[in-house]
Amino acid sequence: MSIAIPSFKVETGTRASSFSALIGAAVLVLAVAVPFLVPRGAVQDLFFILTMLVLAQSWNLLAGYAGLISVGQQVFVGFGAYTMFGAVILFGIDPIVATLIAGLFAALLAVPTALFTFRLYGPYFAIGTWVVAEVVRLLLAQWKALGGGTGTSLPREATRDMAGVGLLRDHFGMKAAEASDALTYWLALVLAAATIGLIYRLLRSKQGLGLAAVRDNEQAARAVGVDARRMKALVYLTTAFLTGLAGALIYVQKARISPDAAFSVTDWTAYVIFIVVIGGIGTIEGPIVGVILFFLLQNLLSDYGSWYLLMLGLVGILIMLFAPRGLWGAFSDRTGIQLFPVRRMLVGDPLAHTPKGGPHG
Amino acid sequence: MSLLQLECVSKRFGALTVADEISFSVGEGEALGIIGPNGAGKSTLFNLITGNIAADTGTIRFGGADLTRVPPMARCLSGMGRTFQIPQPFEKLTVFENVLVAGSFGAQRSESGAYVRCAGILADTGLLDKANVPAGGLTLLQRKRLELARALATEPRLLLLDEIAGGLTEAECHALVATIRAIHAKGVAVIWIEHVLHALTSIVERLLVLNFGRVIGMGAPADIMASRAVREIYLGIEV
Amino acid sequence: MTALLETRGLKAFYGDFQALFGVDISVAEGETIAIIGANGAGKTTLMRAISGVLASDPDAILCRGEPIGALAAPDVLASGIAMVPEGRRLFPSLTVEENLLIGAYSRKVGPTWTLESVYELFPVLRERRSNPATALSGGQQQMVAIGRALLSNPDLLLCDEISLGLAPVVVRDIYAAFPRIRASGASIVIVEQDIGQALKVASRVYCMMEGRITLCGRSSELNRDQIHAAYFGAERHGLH
Amino acid sequence: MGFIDTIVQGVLLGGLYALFAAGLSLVFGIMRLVNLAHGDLIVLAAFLLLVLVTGLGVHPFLAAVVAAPLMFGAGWSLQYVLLNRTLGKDVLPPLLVTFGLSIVIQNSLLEGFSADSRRISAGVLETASIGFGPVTVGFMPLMGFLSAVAVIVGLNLLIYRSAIGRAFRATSDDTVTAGLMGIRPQRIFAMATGIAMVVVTIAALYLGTRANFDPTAGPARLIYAFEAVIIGGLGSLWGTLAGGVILGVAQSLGAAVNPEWQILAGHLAFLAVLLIKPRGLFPRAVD
Amino acid sequence: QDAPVKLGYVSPQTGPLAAFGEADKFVIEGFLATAKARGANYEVIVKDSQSNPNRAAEVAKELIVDDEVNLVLVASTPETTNPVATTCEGEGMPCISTVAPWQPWFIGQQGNAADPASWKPFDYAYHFFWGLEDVIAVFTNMWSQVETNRKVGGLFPNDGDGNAWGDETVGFPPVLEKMGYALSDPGRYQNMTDDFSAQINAFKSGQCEIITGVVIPPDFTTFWNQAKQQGFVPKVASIGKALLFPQAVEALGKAGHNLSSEVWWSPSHPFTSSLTGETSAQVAEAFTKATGRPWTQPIGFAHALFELAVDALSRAEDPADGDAVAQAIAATRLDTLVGPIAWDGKNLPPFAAKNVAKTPLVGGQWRLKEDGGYDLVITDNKTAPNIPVAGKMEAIA
Ligand SMILES: Nc1ncnc2c1ncn2[C@@H]1O[C@H](COP(=O)(O)OP(=O)(O)OP(=O)(O)O)[C@@H](O)[C@H]1O
Ligand SMILES: Nc1ncnc2c1ncn2[C@@H]1O[C@H](COP(=O)(O)OP(=O)(O)OP(=O)(O)O)[C@@H](O)[C@H]1O
Ligand SMILES: CC(C)C[C@H](N)C(=O)O
Ligand SMILES: [Mg+2]
Ligand SMILES: [Mg+2]
Repeated sequence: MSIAIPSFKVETGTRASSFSALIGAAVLVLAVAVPFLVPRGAVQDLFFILTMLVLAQSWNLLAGYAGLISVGQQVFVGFGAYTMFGAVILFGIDPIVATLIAGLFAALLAVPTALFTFRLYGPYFAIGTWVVAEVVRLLLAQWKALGGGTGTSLPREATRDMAGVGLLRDHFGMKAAEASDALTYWLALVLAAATIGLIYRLLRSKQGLGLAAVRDNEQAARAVGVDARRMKALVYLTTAFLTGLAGALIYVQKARISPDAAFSVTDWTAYVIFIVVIGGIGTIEGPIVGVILFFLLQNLLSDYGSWYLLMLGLVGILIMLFAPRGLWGAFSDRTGIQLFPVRRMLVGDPLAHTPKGGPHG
Repeated sequence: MSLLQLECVSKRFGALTVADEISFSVGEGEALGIIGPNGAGKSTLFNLITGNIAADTGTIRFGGADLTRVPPMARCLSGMGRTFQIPQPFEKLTVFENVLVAGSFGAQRSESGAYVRCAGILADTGLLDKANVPAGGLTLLQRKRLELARALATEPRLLLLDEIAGGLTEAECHALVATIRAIHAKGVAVIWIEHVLHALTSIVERLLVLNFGRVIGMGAPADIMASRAVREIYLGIEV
Repeated sequence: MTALLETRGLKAFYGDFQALFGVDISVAEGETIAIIGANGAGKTTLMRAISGVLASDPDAILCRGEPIGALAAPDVLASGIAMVPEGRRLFPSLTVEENLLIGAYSRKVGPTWTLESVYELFPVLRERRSNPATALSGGQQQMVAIGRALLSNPDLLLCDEISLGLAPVVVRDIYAAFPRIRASGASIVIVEQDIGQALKVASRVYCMMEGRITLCGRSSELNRDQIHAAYFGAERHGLH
Repeated sequence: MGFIDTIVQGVLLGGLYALFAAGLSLVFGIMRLVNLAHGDLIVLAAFLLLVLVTGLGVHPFLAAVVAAPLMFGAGWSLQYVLLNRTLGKDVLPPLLVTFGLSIVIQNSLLEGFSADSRRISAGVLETASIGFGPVTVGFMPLMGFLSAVAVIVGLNLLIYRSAIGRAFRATSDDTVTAGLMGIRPQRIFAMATGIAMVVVTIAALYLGTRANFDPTAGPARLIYAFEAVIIGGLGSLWGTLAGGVILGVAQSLGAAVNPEWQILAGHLAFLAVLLIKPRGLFPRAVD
Repeated sequence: QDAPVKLGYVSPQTGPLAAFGEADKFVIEGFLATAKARGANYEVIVKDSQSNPNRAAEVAKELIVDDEVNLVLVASTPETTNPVATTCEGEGMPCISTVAPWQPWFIGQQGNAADPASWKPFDYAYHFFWGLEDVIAVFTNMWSQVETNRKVGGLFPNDGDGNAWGDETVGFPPVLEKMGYALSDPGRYQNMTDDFSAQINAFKSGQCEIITGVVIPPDFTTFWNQAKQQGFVPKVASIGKALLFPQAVEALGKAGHNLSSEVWWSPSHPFTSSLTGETSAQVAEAFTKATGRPWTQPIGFAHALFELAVDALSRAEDPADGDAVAQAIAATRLDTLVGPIAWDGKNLPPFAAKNVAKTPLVGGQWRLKEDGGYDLVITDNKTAPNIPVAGKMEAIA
């Protein structure tokens, strides 16, 4: 009965993707040079974009690929940031090293929270994660050494003497504040690039395939031997780590922390969800598009105070109603273009035609 | 020794008993057919065997081990492959990827190590020309074939098929029977729920009849089909 | 005379998938017809299209000559067409009586059918009136589903596979209620897998295959071979 | 005595939380809609009351009577025009749209009323109290609790004893079949949100007279409301009242130990309930 | 014409602390008019902290990075002053700050507040106001005028002020204990809380006849109403922050009578402006005339901020050089509307000597007027005898 198996191979790249790899490399090179080219305000803006992008990619990995809709990601931002502050203020550790420690601590925190929240489903999970974040916030608000409810600031020396700042000051004649902006910006750039790289690699691996299966249909995934629980836990820990790193980095740059700000559900989860969903959930491109739109809106409208947020809310509602798969989703559906293809294409002799494919997920 | 053995397995949904002290066994390489009216509990029985539904009472043994409390994933890895009556494709993945998930996770291979087998299975199940199409775009018939392809890709010792022949043309049905016969011939045990009786009886050695969650008959197909109960309850033919 | 219900070249789609390819049927006032066909032939789809659950062309469905194809389900009900859906679809969080009363939610004037008369038709339901609907046996649930549809006082009752999964004796009970329903003035369309049963209650039969009508005729004039051919395609084997 | 007083004050506070939560519970129970703007809608209603009280010079209770139909209309239209379009299998669209709505409401209020904190003056009732043996109970908190019970009883009567309530439950079970029965799900949903907004108005009355509110006070209320709903089990109204009371008592017990523990204790009670019963105290059979 | 000298100004103009920012517009308009009359070219960029410390830090950064101001002025509560001062310090931007007791300002900005050995002075941030030692003295002086059981209930929130006022070493507890008062302090609560039952309960069972604390204005209304509801009425209530403003007291209806508060500026303060030469009474009158509202305490301090800014910038070698401006500030010797100001370390511990300058403090009580309005009557001046008293302390009925 067996039909002779045709000669074939499996491909994941597309022409657009090799093109985008080139563009990506160029953008990266340009991005590295940014602190020398633009004023400080712009560097800070770009820093903001990059860190939001990391948060958005992480949440997207969690919700878009593992189906875990968390509204409590601020817990990792806040915990990471507080870990960093604690390490710097109480132990005199360099902020950059402290940021790495913060990532690890955030991942550690994810273990007990996962034990609890993974018992919950759907809306229970979402609210459960939020409450966990509130609990951690309230506990940290009791930590008087770090300013309790009011919060505290990073000692001036900490950011001023941060590894590398002196170097920049001496070689490029930057002021200390300028140098630390440039430094945090580069770190954010590395983190964003690494996050996208890591997620892209994960998605192209066997684990990524399993993850996509779990998201599409958990029951069927289990039935074909995918360990859905382990898969989700892996993703949850990874996002906690990335989110914690980003959180710590954000607060190295802000240099001031308070529980309300560090655990803000609006800033670190709601806006992030907004970015992901507007850009297109379940794609790597989506959060990138989303964060750029978010930033543009912010810059266009930031002089209008609350009008800006009002517009943001309206744009979110409109996009959800008229392009429920997000801007990138709508674009990709129409053109078939994907910059980060993860689809395994079976190509070979009997399969001369390449069907048009939507984005992965 | 029997490959799969159920002892007094029961399951209730509230007041509804969907499996009522079911006991039977399937030997290594055997083929068993299951028939019964709609809602008799056939699909539920599959879900009990594969662990998608936990049994209230009774034990389920597979390959000598007690799997009653083991999750579906582990049952798959120990050699059970199943299809869902209502197909459950991974809609956003392509057909090839759907099979690849089963072929790499279920069969415990590396991803690239599963490519050849998975492509072969697509060819066998007539899905090769749809390999790169997202599974969400398949028709019902194609979805059912994909169910079969995915189950096969896990390299099962026991294949559980839930109504895969409905709606096929004569020629398609023949091809399907040939495929299943070939799998069976390789020593894979098969349990097949099917309303298309001529297809079913051309393969299975025994038939089990379910009604209201209870086993009301078990034996050679010819005997079962001739029995009064089956003619009355199932075939709706006046006797 | 215009038919009570008529479909003309009715097509139906699930997304890109076409399930009906130009179906023409008609039901006269007071008539009972049956629709038979294999699994997946499109019977349920036809019922869903008529009752307004699936969208179709405005002019593809006519009720007393009026186009109703574009109407939503509640408006179709308002024009006198009620459905007993496949699989009963009772409301699990409502009791038996509440399920019945839901049928009267937007009833037409002139209550031919009341809670009382439904209980008379299916006395067993009166005893179980305050049970959750899902606690009933399949046959009893089917009675609730029929009673629920009747309480809207329909001119046309669509019954999709009402004997599905029921023991023969229960099926007999349910079909025994048909003369009473007809006597109330309603026309009936039944979708039935059991050909014997279908031929017994209906005056005319349509047979469907793969989204098309393949056979149509008076029950008394059709023979088994014709039906088998229409059912499975000419080259197929029948069941025995 | 201190202990009894603590419990009594906690129960009364719980009544307020139950009021916050009742509308959310209703909306979730009927259409599985997780409304992230619920807290902001309460605050919006409080501002509406404030405007009526200061503009017309009427008593807050009277203002609530005027505001309730306005809020009903707002809720009805909101659901009919906007939220109905987001309902479906996917949980994200309603989540995102209601979040967007929350931002829109908050910032419109900021534009209109600035970030200042406000309060609705209930005149002498504000400080009026009633003595029950050793405990003295404020009139307004007591009214708040009684209103919560009345709202829950009323909603239960509506849902379990009326034709529209049957339609609510039927639609909630199965919209397609409900449509076959002549029910228009879109309107039923709009009606449900309208009713929820009436409850929101009552909640706003007690929120605004008890303490201060400002345009950004919504999310903090939202989390209590969610907790109350989830402790009770999604869709169970009595459960929601129980959830509110558990939350209120936990908070006041926590505060009695140390005010730092007030809010934390409520959250911990919530987590403890979910740890033991992941689907709340009175879950319903099908979700 | 030269480019204008740019002053950044941050204060809470909206939010729960909005009352503090109420006079800003009046003061700034007055300042710009005066400056213009004198031929000086000043631009004031005003930012609203919305009573939110994080927003305060953000707007400070905007002032420095985007607006490139020459000097940052900041006022009202540690929630506003601290983030702004810290940001300026980090950016090397001179900053003058006020309307926050100096302990929460200075200690609150230290990385590790618990470890005095680690505290460091600032290079760019300068503050003028009174300290906890002053308010404690004022409050206890007022209490000693009334017959009480010396049992005190404390309301200290978990914020910059609350943590400092309630602190076991620098705050109220040690001093009150030494003076023979029994303090019942249930613990730090969150601002904007809905429920004060626990505190009321604790005060009842502690039989407190005196209430003190540092409460944001909206919270005190909630507390006081709930206290009434639950039948708790102390003889004295001396509350920081919340009772500075007539609106807050009026919001309590008749229940505001005889509540007491610290007074850091009033029309009867015997000082004059170095900018305009007006007396305190004249400034207060001008405010009421311009806005139709009663005078409030922040008017004087907001005004003094601009006096100091002009003084320092005119003495600085180069107003665009942060270090030069900071140096000029440090060297200030100026008689302002709120009293003489010099960063000379007088009456201060050594660690705060460089960055803090103190102003005088007295105590007052709100008295219900015939027309339903309230007057703030100075009832104790032991701490600053040059400021006249206008009445004696009375117990709350
Ligand atoms: N999760 C569930 N909860 C409640 N009832 C269920 C559940 N799953 C199945 N049932 C009920 O159990 C009964 C048996 O269902 P099952 O799907 O096993 O029937 P079946 O024999 O496979 O029928 P068919 O031939 O139509 O596929 C039906 O009445 C069904 O409604
Ligand atoms: N929701 C749906 N989405 C996509 N395809 C559907 C859907 N429902 C039915 N179909 C397809 O439409 C075709 C007709 O189905 P329909 O349910 O009308 O058949 P039927 O004649 O009622 O069959 P049965 O006897 O099984 O009830 C089938 O091929 C079926 O797979
Ligand atoms: C602004 C305030 C913090 C100043 C001080 N607490 C006072 O009551 O006056
Ligand atoms: Mg089945
Ligand atoms: Mg059907």
